[in-house]
This record gives sequence, C-alpha cells and structure tokens, in this order.
Amino acid sequence: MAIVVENECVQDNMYSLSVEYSGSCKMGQFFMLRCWDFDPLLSRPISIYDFRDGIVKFLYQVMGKGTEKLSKLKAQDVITLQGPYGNGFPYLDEEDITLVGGGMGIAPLHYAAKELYRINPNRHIEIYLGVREENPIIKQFKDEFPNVKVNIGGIITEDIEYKKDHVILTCGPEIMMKIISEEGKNQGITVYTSVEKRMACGVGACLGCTCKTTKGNKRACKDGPVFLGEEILYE
Amino acid sequence: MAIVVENECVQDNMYSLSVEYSGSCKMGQFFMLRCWDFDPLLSRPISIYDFRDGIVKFLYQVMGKGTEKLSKLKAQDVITLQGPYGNGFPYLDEEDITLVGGGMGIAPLHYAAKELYRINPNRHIEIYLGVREENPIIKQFKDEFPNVKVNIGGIITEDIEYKKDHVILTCGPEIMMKIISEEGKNQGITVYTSVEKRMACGVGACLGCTCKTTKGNKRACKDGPVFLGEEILYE
Amino acid sequence: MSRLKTKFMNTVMKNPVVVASGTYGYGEEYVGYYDPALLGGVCSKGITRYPKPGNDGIRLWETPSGLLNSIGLENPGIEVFIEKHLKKMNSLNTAVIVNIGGNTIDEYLESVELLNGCNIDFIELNISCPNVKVGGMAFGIKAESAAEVVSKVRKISKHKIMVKLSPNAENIVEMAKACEDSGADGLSLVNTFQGMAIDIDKKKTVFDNLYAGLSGPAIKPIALRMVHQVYKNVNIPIMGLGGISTWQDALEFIMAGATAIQIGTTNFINPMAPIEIIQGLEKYCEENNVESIGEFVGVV
Amino acid sequence: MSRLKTKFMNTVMKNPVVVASGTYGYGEEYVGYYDPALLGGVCSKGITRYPKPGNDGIRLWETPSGLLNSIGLENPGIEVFIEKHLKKMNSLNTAVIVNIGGNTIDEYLESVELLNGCNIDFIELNISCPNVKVGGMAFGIKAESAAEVVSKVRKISKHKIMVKLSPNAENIVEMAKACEDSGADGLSLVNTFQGMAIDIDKKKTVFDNLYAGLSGPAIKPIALRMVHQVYKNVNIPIMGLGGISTWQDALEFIMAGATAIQIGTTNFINPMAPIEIIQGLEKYCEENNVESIGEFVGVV
Ligand SMILES: Cc1cc2nc3c(=O)[nH]c(=O)nc-3n(C[C@H](O)[C@H](O)[C@H](O)COP(=O)(O)OP(=O)(O)OC[C@H]3O[C@@H](n4cnc5c(N)ncnc54)[C@H](O)[C@@H]3O)c2cc1C
Ligand SMILES: Cc1cc2nc3c(=O)[nH]c(=O)nc-3n(C[C@H](O)[C@H](O)[C@H](O)COP(=O)(O)OP(=O)(O)OC[C@H]3O[C@@H](n4cnc5c(N)ncnc54)[C@H](O)[C@@H]3O)c2cc1C
Ligand SMILES: Cc1cc2nc3c(=O)[nH]c(=O)nc-3n(C[C@H](O)[C@H](O)[C@H](O)COP(=O)(O)O)c2cc1C
Ligand SMILES: Cc1cc2nc3c(=O)[nH]c(=O)nc-3n(C[C@H](O)[C@H](O)[C@H](O)COP(=O)(O)O)c2cc1C
Ligand code: FES
Ligand code: FES
Repeated sequence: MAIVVENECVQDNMYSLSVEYSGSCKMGQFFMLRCWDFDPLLSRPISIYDFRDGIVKFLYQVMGKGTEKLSKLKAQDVITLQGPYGNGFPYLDEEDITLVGGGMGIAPLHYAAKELYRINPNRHIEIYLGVREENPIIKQFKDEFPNVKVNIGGIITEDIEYKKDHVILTCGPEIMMKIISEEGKNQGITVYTSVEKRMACGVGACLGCTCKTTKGNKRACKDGPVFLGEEILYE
Repeated sequence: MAIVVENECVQDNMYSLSVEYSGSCKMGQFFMLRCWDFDPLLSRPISIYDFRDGIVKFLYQVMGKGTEKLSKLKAQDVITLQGPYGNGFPYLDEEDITLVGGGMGIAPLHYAAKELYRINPNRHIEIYLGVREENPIIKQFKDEFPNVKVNIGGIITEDIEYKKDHVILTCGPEIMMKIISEEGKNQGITVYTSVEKRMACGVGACLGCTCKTTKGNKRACKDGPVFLGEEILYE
Repeated sequence: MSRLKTKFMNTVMKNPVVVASGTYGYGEEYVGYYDPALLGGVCSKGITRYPKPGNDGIRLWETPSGLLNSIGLENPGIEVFIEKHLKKMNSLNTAVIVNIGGNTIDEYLESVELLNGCNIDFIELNISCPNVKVGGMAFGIKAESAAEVVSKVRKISKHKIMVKLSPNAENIVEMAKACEDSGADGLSLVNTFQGMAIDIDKKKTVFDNLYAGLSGPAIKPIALRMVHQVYKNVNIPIMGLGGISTWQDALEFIMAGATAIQIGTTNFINPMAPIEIIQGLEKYCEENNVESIGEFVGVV
Repeated sequence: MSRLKTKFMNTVMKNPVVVASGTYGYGEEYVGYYDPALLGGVCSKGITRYPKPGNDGIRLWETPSGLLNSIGLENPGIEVFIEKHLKKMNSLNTAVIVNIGGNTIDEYLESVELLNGCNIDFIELNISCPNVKVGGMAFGIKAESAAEVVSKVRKISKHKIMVKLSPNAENIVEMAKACEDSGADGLSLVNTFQGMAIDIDKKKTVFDNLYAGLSGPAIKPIALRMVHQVYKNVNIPIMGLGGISTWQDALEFIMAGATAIQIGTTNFINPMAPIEIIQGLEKYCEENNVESIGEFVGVV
C-alpha cells in the first residue's frame, strides 16, 4: 500500500504518476502496479522513470483496462507497488554511454541517464529518443540532459551514430532493439536491451515471461528485463 | 449513466446518495445501482429515499462489496441507475396511514410519507421508526413530518398502536413485517409490506427473487416489492 | 442490418444475437429498454410438462465474475405457457425459441407434442435436467442418455430441434456427436457449470439444493473452447454462449464456430448489452467490408 | 499456531496452506516477501524426466477473474532439478512436495525412481499431461488411463503419492476412486480447466497451443463442488485448490472436505496471500474456540 502524490496527464493518453516509496531502487528496474481488486486480475509492470526524495515516478501510456484504471488515480489515493523487480541496467562506472529509447521505452532511460551521470558526472552520454509526436517529456529530457537527439514520427535507428567506445542501453519496440543489437554486434559495441513481456508474478515464479536467449530460456522479470542485446533470440 | 450530485456519510456506515435523474418514479420503487464493471457482478437494489427537482436520493448502509463501492462515489462521478423498478406502495387517496420502518427499511418510508402527504395533505399519518441507534435521518423525519415515534435499540412492534381506520405500510426485517401482518390480519387492518430479496435482473426475468405468497410464487422485483402482508408466506 | 442476417437451421434471423433461456423471462421483461424485435431471437424460460415452483432457499449467489443460480426451473408448465405466454412471444416479431426441460423422457415428449400445434421457430431441448430414472444424473452427462431423449423427441417433433448441451457432459465432443447422430438439427452450448458455495458462518451449503449452476464472464474461456471443439466435430449449426458480455466476446464465439450466439447473465448486468452487441457486430462487418457475418463462422 | 497443525498422509505440516505447483517456482522466488518456513508446504514447478523448453508464443492471457496459461511445463528435467533446486527447497524448512509430470508412463516411472533417493515429503503426481501414446489425450481424462500410471508409480515409489486431478476428467468422482483404488495415498484437485481465447483482430487463437489452462477466482465455485463430490466418495486425504484468494475461500474448501489447501494464481495477485490466509484461519480457530482446524474438514 503506497500513497499517490500526483498523477497527471502529460499529453493525450500519457500519464506521469508519482508515489511515495521509502525503499531503494535501481535504474532499469520496474514495479508491478495495481489499484484494483480482481479486474483485471494481474498487476501491471511499469518502469521507474525517476526516483528521489522518497518519491518514485512512473511514465505510462493508457493501453487497456489496467493503465486506464491507473490513469484515474488522484493524489492521496492508495496504490499497491510490488517491487522493485528485475536486474536493471548495469551500473557502469567509467564508460561513455549511448541511450536509445523508442515509444514508452524512453521511460526507463530517464532514470538511467540520471543515475549514470550521478555516478560519473564527467562521462559523455548521447540520448536518442524516437517518439510519434512532440511531447512534454522530450522537453524534460532536453532540460535535464545534454546531447538529446529526437526523432518525431520517423525511424530512430537510422539516426544513431554508433560510437566504438560507447556502451549502448536501449529500450523500445522489439524491432528497434533487434536492429541496434545486430548493428552493435557488427561494430563490436556492447548493447544492453530492456525487453517487454507479459508478466504475471514479476518475481520469476510463473515462467510466463520467458525470453529465448543464446544461453537458454531466461525470465524477463527476474533474469532481465535487461539482457545483452546479442544474447536475445528475436522472433 | 447518471451523475452523482452528492454522496455523504450520514453516520458510521450509512450514506446518503443524490443522483441526477430526469424521469419519474413512485414511492416504494427502487433502482438497481452500479458503479463498477464486473466486481461485483450484479447491480444493487436500493429504494428511493426522496425525489424532487430532478434529483433522486438514496439512503444506504454499507454491507459488503457493492455498497462499499457506492460509498466511495464523489460528486460528479458517474453511476448507472437501472429503474425505477417494482410496483411501489399503493397511492391511497383518502386513508389515514401508519408507516412502520425498521433498520434500513426506514428509507422507502421517507419518500412514502412525503408522497402520501402530497396527494392528501389533510390525512393523518403515524410514523414508527425502529433503529439501533439515534441518527440524523431520524431527525430529518421529525423535522419533516409530525407524529414520528422512534424506538432506539428496542422492538418497534411493541410500540405500535394499531388503528382500525388506518392502512399500514411497512418495510424492515422479515420478522417485524411478519408480526405486523399477523396483527393487522387479526385486527382487520390492511397491511402492505415491502419485501427484500436478492435480485439479479430487477425486471422479472430471472426468477431469482421469488417470494412465496398465498397466490403462488411472485417476483419481488416486478410483482412487488410491495405485497399485501397477509399474502406473504413467511419462512 | 442485412450483413447480420443469419440462417440457423431453417430459421432466418435478423442477426445472430439471441437472448438465453432463463435470463429473459418470456420476452417482455426488457421492453422498457428496447424493442425485442431488434433481436435475432428470444429463448423462453425453461418449460416443463407440469408446473414447477422452483427451488427453496437462496437462488442467487455471486462469485468472482460469475453467478451461481438455483432457480430450479420455476415455470407454469407447458399448457399454461402455450396459453398465456406464447401468443405474446409470437407478437414480439423475432425468432421464438421454446426451451423445454423434463425429468423423464415422457415429459419431454408430451411437451414437444403439445408444441407441435404451435407457431414457434424451433425448440431448444435442455438436457441438463436431472433424469429421475437414472438416479438424478442429468440427461446431459452421458452421451447414451442424451441420444435416447434426442432421437425420441426428433421422431415426434414437427419443429426443428436445437439440443442445449451441458458443459458438465463427460465428453462434450462425444455428446455433441451423439446428439447429431440422434437427429439434432442444431446445438447450443453451454448451459451452466455445476458449482458450489459454502456459507462458512452457518457451516452449510448456500443452496438448499447443494450445487447450483455457474454462468457469466467467469466461464467464457471454457465455453469458448467447448464451442470450438464441437464445431470441429459436427456438421450441424451451433449457437454459442457462456459469459458473452461484449461484441468482441460474441465474435470470438462466432470465429470459434458458432453460427449464432446467446446472451444470458449479461442481460442482468447491462440490459442494453444485446443491442450494443448487435451494433458492434454490424460496425465490425462494415469496417471490415464483410457482406455477411457468416463469413467469420469457424475461421479459427 | 498449533491449531493449524495438519497431518496430510504421513507428513505433519505446520498448517494446511501449501503453495501450488507452477506458481511458486522452486520455493525461493517470494523470499523477499516472507520466509517460506511459515508455509505448510511448497509444491515445486512441474518436473519432467527430461528438460522442456515450454511453449512458444503468448503464455499468459487474462480473462474475467481468471488467467489462461500455456507455460508448457518449462523445466530443467528431473536430474537438474534434484541437483540444482531440491537441496535449496529442502533448506526452506517446510514440507517439500515435488510435482511430477510426463508424457509416457516410463517418463513418470523414471522420475519417481530418481526421487526415491531424495529427501522429500511426498510426490504430487500431475496426470494432466498429454499422453503421447493415447493421441495426446491427458492421462487425467479417462479413469483407466490414470489408474494405469498411478498403480505403476505407486509400486515403485518410496514416497507417498498425492495424485493431482484434472477438472477436465470425464467424471471426477470415478477418476478419484480409480486413483484411490490404484494406490494413491492422497489427492489434490483441481488443476487448470481447459480454456481458449481468440484474438479477433488476427482471427487466430491467442495461444500457439490452441487451448490453455484456466485458473484463478473464476473457477472457484466449480473446483469447490468437485472437492466436495470427491470427499464424499473417497477415504484418502484431499488437498483442495482452485481460485482460493482469501482465508474464507480456504475455509470453504476445508469445509467441503479438503484436509489442506493450495494457493496458486493468487500468489501473483497478492504475494502475501498465503500468510494472510494462514493468519485468517488461525484467528478463526481462536475465535471459534476450535483446537484444531481439522475439525472443520468436510463438515458440509
Ligand atoms: C518490464 C516492463 C516495464 C514496462 N514499463 C512501462 C512503462 O514504463 N510505461 C508504460 O507505459 N508501459 C510499460 N510497460 C508496458 C505496460 O506494462 C503495458 O502497457 C500494460 O501492462 C498494459 O496493461 P493494460 O491493462 O493497460 O492493457 P491490456 O488491456 O492488458 O493490453 C493492452 C495491449 O497491450 C498488450 N500488452 C499488455 N501487457 C503487455 C506486456 N506486459 N508486454 C507487452 N504487451 C503487453 C496487450 O497485448 C494489448 O495489445 C512495461 C512492461 C514491462 C514488461
Ligand atoms: C427492493 C430492495 C430495496 C432495498 N433498499 C435498500 C435501501 O434503500 N437502503 C439499503 O441500505 N439497502 C437496501 N436494500 C438492501 C441492499 O440491496 C443490500 O444491502 C445490498 O444489495 C448489499 O450489497 P453489498 O454488495 O454491499 O453486500 P453483499 O456483500 O452482497 O452482502 C452483504 C450481506 O447482505 C446480504 N444481502 C445481499 N443482498 C441482499 C438482498 N438483496 N437482500 C437481502 N440480503 C442481501 C448478504 O447475504 C450478505 O449477508 C434493498 C434491497 C431490496 C431488494
Ligand atoms: C437465472 C438463470 C436461469 C436460467 N434458466 C435456464 C433455463 O430455464 N433453461 C436453460 O436451458 N438454461 C437456463 N439458464 C442457463 C442460460 O440459458 C445459459 O445457458 C447460461 O447462463 C450460460 O450463459 P451466460 O454465461 O451467458 O449466462 C439459466 C441461467 C441463469 C443465470
Ligand atoms: C502459470 C501457472 C503454471 C502452472 N504450472 C503447473 C505445473 O507445472 N504443474 C501442475 O501440476 N500445475 C500447474 N499449474 C496449476 C496450479 O498448480 C493450480 O492447480 C491451478 O492454477 C488452480 O489453482 P489456482 O486457481 O489457485 O491457481 C500452473 C498454474 C499456473 C497459473
Ligand atoms: S512474470 Fe512470472 S516468471 Fe516472469
Ligand atoms: S430479480 Fe430477476 S426476477 Fe426479480
């Protein structure tokens, strides 16, 4: 049981939800959220968009029943947060980083950029964001971080400059992550991808979120959601 | 789809709900209410407590999941009203009336008293209310109507003065209605009772609310909820 | 609305949306909401040879997304039904389907015989009734038991017979095939699942009758699977039902093999649902440029 | 907590609350929430003789109050299980139940044989697996098929055998009796109901495997009825499950005849549910001045 601090519509059907949370969490992790009894039955996995001063922030898009119900939350309402779950992005100390986000995949990259700068303010980070239309979140990225490149309505993978000394972290549509993983492999660049799968338990107990990898089946919720791009066997 | 005007806690777990409603309705009728998808599955029958100026008012007690969800409604929220359903109390023109309500059975008697005075302001109406503890609704009755007798925590049937020239309308616990019906029959006084049954459809289609009477099975929702007391075969 | 026109057995219906037996009274209870002439058809409450008062005690109990009912086939008997209710049903200007139950084969046969003189579209033969001769086990559990009643009814009925299968059948496919082989002209499935509820305070079953019938959205995935299995194994048309509450649900049943569908418990939840479902299907056909909803039957 | 102490077959459990196979991994996934030592017991994910990668495509689909799953028994095989997971399960300090599946009788026998050398409390024999020799129809559908595998397993197993029944069995009572007669030491029921979902946009089944298994609150009324029916017809202890989400649900199953109960899908919804259920049962016993929860078994 946690308390909603704010739940505001960012644009159209995209919402930003802030919730009181006294624990700790890592970039690239997610929570399972619910604010209903049995309808829908399962909780909904949502990535950490931001975390500070005891408040965790999510950015989500209304897709169906679950996110629709989340969107109705008001300040002071009660919500259930299960988590944080998942391995998260690797806390790389030294490396320069390229972040590539597509669609709602930009959400976890916000906290990732923040954390990566926090542990090493002097590194170089390039941020590529591919979205269907201009939105206030893009502005937020630009205000907070340097080197933000945005592609509106186009194909973000065509914009990326693959830098040999960078590590790439990416989250977004499967096809995007697949292309980046392949290109990274060709160029000898390490790519980490954050995969999205339907989830029931979030803790590795149900095997509903299995992901095929070169090292056998992995659980997206527990062994992931972040995997080395080259390990994922895309469908 | 109707709009909630107000939903206020009257006392403890008793609520007063006002909803915009542009149709017409009769005393003793009820609506089936819902403000949820499938959980619970069915709508909840609630009597008309008051109706004027396009606003219908309900008085209800939180019993379980359904009324719990009703209690969470706020002004401007959307609610579904199905109805008005049922036959309602008879619109007697001339008669003097004794009204006896027990527990939440006092709810429909409020609108009944109002309507009975409206169609004949000169008649005599005696109102007996049996409740577990003093509450603001009792005060409301006393403010609005003369001859209100209240029994707190005791047995209301012991207070009733059966008047030969009165017709009795009653709503409340089955045992109360049974005693009044029997006593009425003994004394040759006409008694109408409003029965309470689990309901699914509210329109007479499912036969879930069947009530045994001297004239065979009757549907509480459609043929009732108001029946001649002497016709009901109490269990 | 011609895209929704549906031929079921020899009846042409305006659309494939029918309201299910026991959830729509005798067709007039929802007239305050819409004109039943808009429906594909109306199934009567289950009728037996002789009047039945129905079951004592609690008759309704909610479960997660489901409803347990133990109405016990309360009805006035076939003769009163024909006299009092059938004429009104016939004036509804929609397909009239009479649902017949019974505890002995003779009861079924007598009811069907009496209907031979009536103007109805077809009979829905409810074989979920306990067979008093076979220790109360429903006709619909064992295929042989069903075959017997279906073939006898088929022989004497002037009307087409749609047999309503119970999901409690030991083997739904064998049951369906046995009914087809015995002359059933069509099938409807499913009836309610046998379920139970216990009142832990009273340490007793909720229903006087011990078990009750489960319906509603909870059962949809199982009902859909059964319709699909049966469709793959018979050549007579199917009416699918069980938990349908939206046009998307209806379309799932149609794609699984149902030529028409029925709406039961959902009538209680949203009285306008049958109309919304008809409109939803119509719109879907339009948007997909499909001339007839029939094109979707069994595509999965 | 002694009021909840429960003897099941020859295992004494701290309480009658067990977590169900396939919903609790190998016992360690929920340690962030509570110590599994608080549980009556833990059932392992279903294990087969050889490793299985599980099913392709969508594995989870929500239905009203229910969950369809098509995991396809993904597991590392019995040998890796014994080597890698069993030792950890044994260190949980709760009853360890190993759930065994297979597509041939030999697979079952080999797995059980390998377990003979292990320290476990008992085996849960999952007979819902498709029997490849009998055209893919699960062992758990026909009583004879189940009887064969149960009696063979019984003969060679050092451990007690609790047979897990499928609600898709043609006749749940005959199935239970056949298992009892074949030497089952206990029964658990129910496994998932065969269900289906269709993606109307793609005009395809949601699951690559066509059908999937339905679990969760939706199935509770049917599961409860089956436990009650079976209890009235066998003399071996029963573990009841199917949609239990509260202590009241658990008590309903106990009153219907279950000596112990399992929590499955609810673990996903509320990870603390097993503990809340244990506490609720404990409190109920206290308030009702009942020395042992066992007094409620089968009172209905
Ligand atoms: C680890 C993880 C992190 C995520 N982080 C975010 C986030 O930060 N912001 C955000 O907006 N969304 C995020 N998602 C996706 C989000 O969980 C789904 O959009 C949400 O569960 C949809 O629920 P719903 O009830 O609204 O829609 P539903 O009615 O359940 O589904 C709507 C549509 O979404 C698809 N869908 C549902 N669940 C998933 C799923 N888990 N994976 C892929 N497709 C699905 C369905 O097939 C359907 O087409 C994340 C998913 C995962 C697995
Ligand atoms: C015609 C009619 C008019 C009514 N008018 C009012 C009213 O004006 N104000 C008011 O407070 N209540 C009224 N009721 C009762 C009200 O409908 C129930 O209290 C409500 O449905 C309980 O729903 P729930 O989900 O909160 O509780 P549930 O969880 O459904 O049930 C809580 C308890 O109430 C019992 N119960 C549930 N439904 C009924 C029912 N229909 N009849 C009898 N017992 C039931 C259950 O067995 C359980 O013990 C009326 C009932 C009827 C039939
Ligand atoms: C209250 C109620 C009464 C019913 N009565 C009958 C009946 O008399 N005859 C019959 O064949 N089916 C009867 N049924 C079963 C329904 O027709 C339908 O088969 C079942 O409810 C499943 O569909 P649903 O989930 O859409 O409700 C009844 C169902 C309910 C809920
Ligand atoms: C994701 C999932 C995986 C399951 N895997 C197994 C399994 O491997 N072996 C088994 O016997 N039952 C398995 N089951 C069935 C459950 O153990 C249980 O019998 C069923 O879900 C009904 O209980 P519930 O409604 O409490 O979940 C699984 C169920 C789910 C939801
Ligand atoms: S969601 Fe259950 S194992 Fe990943
Ligand atoms: S509630 Fe359906 S007939 Fe009365």
